[in-house]
Amino acid sequence: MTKFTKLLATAAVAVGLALPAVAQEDPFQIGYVYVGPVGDYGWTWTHDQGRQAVEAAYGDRVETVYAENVPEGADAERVMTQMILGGADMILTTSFGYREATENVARQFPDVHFEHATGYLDDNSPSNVAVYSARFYEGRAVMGHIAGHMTESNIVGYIASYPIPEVIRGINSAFIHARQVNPDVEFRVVWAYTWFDPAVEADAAQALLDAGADVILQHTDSTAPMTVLAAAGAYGFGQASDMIQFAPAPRISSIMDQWGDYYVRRVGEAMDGTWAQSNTWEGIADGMVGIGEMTDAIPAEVRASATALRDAIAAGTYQPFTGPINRQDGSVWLAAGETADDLTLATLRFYVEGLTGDIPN
Amino acid sequence: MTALLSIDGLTKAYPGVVANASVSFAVQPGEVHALLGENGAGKSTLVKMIYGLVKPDAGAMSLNGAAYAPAEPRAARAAGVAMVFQHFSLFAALNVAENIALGMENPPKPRDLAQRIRDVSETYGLPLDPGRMVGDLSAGERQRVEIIRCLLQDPRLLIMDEPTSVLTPQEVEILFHTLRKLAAEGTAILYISHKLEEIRSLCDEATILRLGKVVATCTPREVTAAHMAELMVGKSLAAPRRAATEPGAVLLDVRGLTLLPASPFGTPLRDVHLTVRAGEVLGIGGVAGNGQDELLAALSGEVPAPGAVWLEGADVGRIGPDARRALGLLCAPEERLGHAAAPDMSLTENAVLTARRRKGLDRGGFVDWRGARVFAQEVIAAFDVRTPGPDVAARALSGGNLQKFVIGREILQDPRVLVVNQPTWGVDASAAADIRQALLNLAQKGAAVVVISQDLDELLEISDRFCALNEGRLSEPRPARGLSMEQVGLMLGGAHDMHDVLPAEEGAQ
Amino acid sequence: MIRLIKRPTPSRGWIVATPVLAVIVTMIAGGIMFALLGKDPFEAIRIIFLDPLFDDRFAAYSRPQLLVKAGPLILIAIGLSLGFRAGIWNIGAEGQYIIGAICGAGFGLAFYPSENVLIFPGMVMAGALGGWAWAMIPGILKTRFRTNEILVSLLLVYVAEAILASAATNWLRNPDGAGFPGSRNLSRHAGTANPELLANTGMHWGVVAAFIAVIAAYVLLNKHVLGYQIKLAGQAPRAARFAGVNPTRLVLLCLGVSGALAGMAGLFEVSGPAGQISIDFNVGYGFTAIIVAFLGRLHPVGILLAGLLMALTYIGGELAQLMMGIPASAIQAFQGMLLFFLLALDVLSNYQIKFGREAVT
Amino acid sequence: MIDPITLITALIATSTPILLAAIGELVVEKSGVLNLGVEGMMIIGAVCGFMVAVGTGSPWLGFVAGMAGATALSLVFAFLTQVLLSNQVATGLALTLFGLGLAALLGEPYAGIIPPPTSDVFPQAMHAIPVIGPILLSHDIIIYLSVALVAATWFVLKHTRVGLILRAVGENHDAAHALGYKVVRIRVLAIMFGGACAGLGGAYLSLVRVPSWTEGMTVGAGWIALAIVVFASWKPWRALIGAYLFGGIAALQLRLQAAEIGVPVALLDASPYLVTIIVLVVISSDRSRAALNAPAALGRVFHATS
Repeated sequence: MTKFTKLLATAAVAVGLALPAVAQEDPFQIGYVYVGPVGDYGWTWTHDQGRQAVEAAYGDRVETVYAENVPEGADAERVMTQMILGGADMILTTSFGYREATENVARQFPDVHFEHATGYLDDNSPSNVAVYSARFYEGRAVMGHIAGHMTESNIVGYIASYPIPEVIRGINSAFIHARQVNPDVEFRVVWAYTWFDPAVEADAAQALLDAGADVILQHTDSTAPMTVLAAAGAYGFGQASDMIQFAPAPRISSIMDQWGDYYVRRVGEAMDGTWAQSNTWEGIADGMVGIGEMTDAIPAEVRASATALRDAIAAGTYQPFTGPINRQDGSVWLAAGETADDLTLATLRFYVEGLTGDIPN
Repeated sequence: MTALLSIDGLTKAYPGVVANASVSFAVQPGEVHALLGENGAGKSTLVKMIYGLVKPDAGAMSLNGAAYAPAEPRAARAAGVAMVFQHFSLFAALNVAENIALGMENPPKPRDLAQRIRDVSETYGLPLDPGRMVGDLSAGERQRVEIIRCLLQDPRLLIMDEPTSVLTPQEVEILFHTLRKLAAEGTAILYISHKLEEIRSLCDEATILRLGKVVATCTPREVTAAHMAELMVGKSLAAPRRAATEPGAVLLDVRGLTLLPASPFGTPLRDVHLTVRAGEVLGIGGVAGNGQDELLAALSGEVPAPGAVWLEGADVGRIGPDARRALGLLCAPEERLGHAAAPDMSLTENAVLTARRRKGLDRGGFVDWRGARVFAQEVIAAFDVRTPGPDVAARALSGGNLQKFVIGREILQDPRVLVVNQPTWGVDASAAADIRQALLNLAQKGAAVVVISQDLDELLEISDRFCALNEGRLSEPRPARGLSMEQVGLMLGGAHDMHDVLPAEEGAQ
Repeated sequence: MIRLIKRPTPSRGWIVATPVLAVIVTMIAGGIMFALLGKDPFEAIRIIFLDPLFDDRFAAYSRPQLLVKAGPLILIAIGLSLGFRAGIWNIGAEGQYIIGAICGAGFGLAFYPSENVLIFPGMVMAGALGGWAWAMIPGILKTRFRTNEILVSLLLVYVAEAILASAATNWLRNPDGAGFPGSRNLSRHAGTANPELLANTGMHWGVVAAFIAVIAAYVLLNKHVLGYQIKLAGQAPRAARFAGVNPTRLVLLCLGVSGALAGMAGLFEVSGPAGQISIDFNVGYGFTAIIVAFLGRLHPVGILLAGLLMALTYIGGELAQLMMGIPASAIQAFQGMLLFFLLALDVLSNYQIKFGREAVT
Repeated sequence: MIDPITLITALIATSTPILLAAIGELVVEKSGVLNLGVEGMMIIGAVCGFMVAVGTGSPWLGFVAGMAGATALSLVFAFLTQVLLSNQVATGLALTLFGLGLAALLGEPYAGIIPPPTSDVFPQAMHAIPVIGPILLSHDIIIYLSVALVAATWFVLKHTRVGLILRAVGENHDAAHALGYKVVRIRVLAIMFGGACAGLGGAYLSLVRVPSWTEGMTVGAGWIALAIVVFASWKPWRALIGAYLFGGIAALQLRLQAAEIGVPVALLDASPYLVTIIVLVVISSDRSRAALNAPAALGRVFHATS
């Protein structure tokens, strides 16, 4: 079943041999595996901010290394192994596509802690792997709320990457909350089939504008749509980071990935021996999802209601997926007052009622 | 009178060869001066130095009494030296006017240039449409492009490198008219050739080169061709001979071969019929570009010709080259490097190229390299191919030696029918004689031999019957013995599109 | 002035010496680049070229990993080299690699959860067939309509990527994968796994296939009529036709073989090191293999060595990232330099270099 | 449902970086050289343009710097292939690899910055003119320049001596050499022109189209440019049509998605490539002309023996 079974022994010997030579005050070493470049100003950049937060928090007690642009698959496995052979005590893999590689390597090195972002655990997952992700849909609910208010054409555009639960969840959440404040609002979704391609994303934004949208949400990583919006005088939202350079217009707010607190916490637990396998899904309440500055372009009362929505979510008094919500085909999904459980949300693959397009099949 | 061009002690060496060793001679204004020599005698290197393409290692030139050392062709042209190349330096995908403009320093506007081309071509009897794509022109027409390109520059010295090899006898006459007219106007002409009768009729003086050295000078009209040949070759040559044989059964029968060209610039074949009997040599004459390559490709099987090619009573038109070889139909194309042989492959590898089936050089799909090497050595020995051995790349051989290897490779396979295109092109005289003799010997042993050539003397010397290929049509064959050059010329289509200039009777076909 | 004089035959001495010289020159130039980046050039060069082979901590793991990384490159490059020798330009091996992986994985998953021992060989066949079929598209378009095969094979890469995304998010998606994109893990299921053949090495059937391909290509090119015809067609197309080589058949054969080998490489990766079909499963092997093929001078043994050298720079480059914080982009530029020098110095084997004006010899 | 005017307006902007790179490569290939390093030169142009535009505050200097940077990179290719006679295919691929790496390295400090804006040529009011306004008058100068460049390239290649010499060199380098033309020098100049065009296309991407710098931002545009050249049968105006067709389908498929018509997205996503292949098949099955346009010496190594 497992590969590298005997490598385990070899590596253990190697580590064992290396140990006596290592000084007592050996810093705790953490390896980050990034799917993109740290300079992408998006997904990978936010994780690297988290890495820097760890360094700031623990100073000399930790040492971090990272590898960027690591392809998913065999290369990731090798990078992780080399990190561990080089002395890493904890590995963080920051893309869903590293799941198989992370679990494979984790089996070889049971003493090393692994944290895998946006993944999931199943019966076979080794006990030294934890997964974590953010409830981005909470942030999308706030964005949807603002978008519903701000649109004058009643058409909101949405640049989506791939038809996966994470993205579908975001579309649903944004749509539900846009409809809540604007019963006439419609969404137009364009699938870019890429996480990152500035030119395609810009084209998609333009296509949505031409289709009548005046507010656009994006679930892709580049800043290119923002520029198109700026030229057209339309509104958009920052993705992953605050995209401060695009304020005041077209950026009217943003959804921010904030991993620092989580990383600091988990590294601390690993260092003092309290680390345990976990499946973390945190949102606005824990600060993993941040809502960026709401700019003056948003009317004060909308800012207030959006802030209230954010605070309600943070306080746990409101769950964005609370019934009554029907599926796109009209069948009942959540009865009045019922909230969606995490498993349903994690595997969501349908649109809610009111969304008009099809999920690519 | 000072010489127009005087050359003094020019020397040029390449690794392993001395191309020119202290060559000196002079050309007077208005003189047609022949530069005579075998292939490899150093003629081409010499004119390249005059034209600024190659720098001499030693020696000096002067033009009109002033020192002349062109750094590049541009400088040569500026000084009034123009050159018509043996292998035309033309661009197939460009039109006539564009090709001509490329050879001029300051070409006039396109419209003016077109008019000047028409003017010059009329003045000198060389009709040419400036708008036509050069790739669509016949070889003779291409040469006119080169000549007109030179004439437009009003050259004082015109260099012509083997200009008649692509012309019909009538076209040669017209060219000579043009050249004499130019000479009368004071232009000097440096005329390179190894065709002695032409030189005797055209040239005022001749300088003869052998192995890079000037071995003699003469006035061609005052000496015999045989004398010049001896000076050129350094020995006397025997004419090929064979015992008379009675032709046997028909081996190759081509029936109504019609073929569209494979390339955009090719010539279509139109209803070609021919039969060749055992023991017979059929000569096919014609100016380059009249369908020779296409005919060879159809016979070799490179291009399928269903129902049109019959070998010993069987239709072989559909099968490929390898299968035709197995049945005994062998071919040797004109282009040695790149068609008959792969330049970068060794002679052993090139032996496998055509001899694999008949010589059994593969077993179960695997090449028998030892056997191939033995066969290559056989060819080398039997045909006196000068080479260090069978492991040498084909491109390292001289043209003549490679041609001997190619012809030998086919002959040693005992063909029933052998088709050769230009068997002695660019081959020195003694090697050419050997090749011709080998072809005759093959026929004598009972094979049918088809020789396609532009060298009419050669065809009349070795053929039993002669026919002409003209714009893709093949004339009725005639017995070769007793045919006059005039008759042959008419069979070749006379002077292509020049009937208005030099009216010739139609009807040879 | 530099003048080049073509050698009558390539110099055997220089053929061996140029790669060594190129590596040394690259070390110098790359060292300068690393120094400009503020890194210790000697350490960087040592880490890239020597540590994967000799360092106590890494070598035991990295050495076999060289083969794992080089395996698909070599396998694809061998196929491409046949076509390149014959003057047939398949630039789209990446697409054939993807389609091969999808077909092979699809075949294996169709029988899930059977563990029949015949499934894996069937997957290899299906992968080869998939790659073959994908390469036949440019092949048939070229032979039927004379369409440029460079262009078609390249454009088909993008089409294959769209199919891959669709497969990973839809029809090959793991039904037990909680809706996440990606197929079932092939490497962890006995019926579909491309197993590790030698313990501790990570060596799988793909590496074996690469070696078989090297040997087979060597025999084909040097002993077999077909190999002779391929070389002939590339060096002298007219002579090849004269020798009886059918150009249509040769085009289809060369494209087919390279496609099948690329497809097989894809299958071996997806069922072994990568483990599953995912959206970004392809990592550019198909393009890198083109470089490997040329670096190896289209010679099977050369390709073997070139593939290993490329793999070394990848693995050593990762180590340099981890241990010295050299950015991934610097490693990429360094690889580019290595290629430049290898290509530039190649001139020494085919030409004599003379300085100064023409001189009599 | 889909507004043709906005579609056309959008496709022009979408296509311009590809068009610029393609027209440069067209000239390179006309001279008989195959440079597969367009992607690398584009991204170097993107980063150099961005750095200088941000540093000086002038997008115009940025465009110039983009051209200069990519030209410098193209000289590496020129030196390797024309002086050291290296294999053009492999050298081009290496150029792409090197360019991508070097650009990422140079651009590292520039992530997340907005470059100075590039102004439109005509005042905003004129954009409002129906039909003509958005399609013809709403663009920045580089777009007009790109069309002018196509026209100029066509004119130069077809009607000038420089163009004639360039075509001659690409057609038959030995004959051109025999006539005394400096084959290597002409090709190096053509390669530099190709580099400058690719660099301008890249700078347009990072300064206008996106505009910001991110590693790997060309994402295959250079490859598409190469495809466009073959598609265009080496004719400048056809390159314009090809680039606009490709950009047009890319823009159209996104609009079809936005209009929620029921075509599978994966198919739409692949449609620009599929349509290009289909059109190409139709063009190339015309037997007579296709072979004539390809420069006969394309990709062949020139080595003067005399």
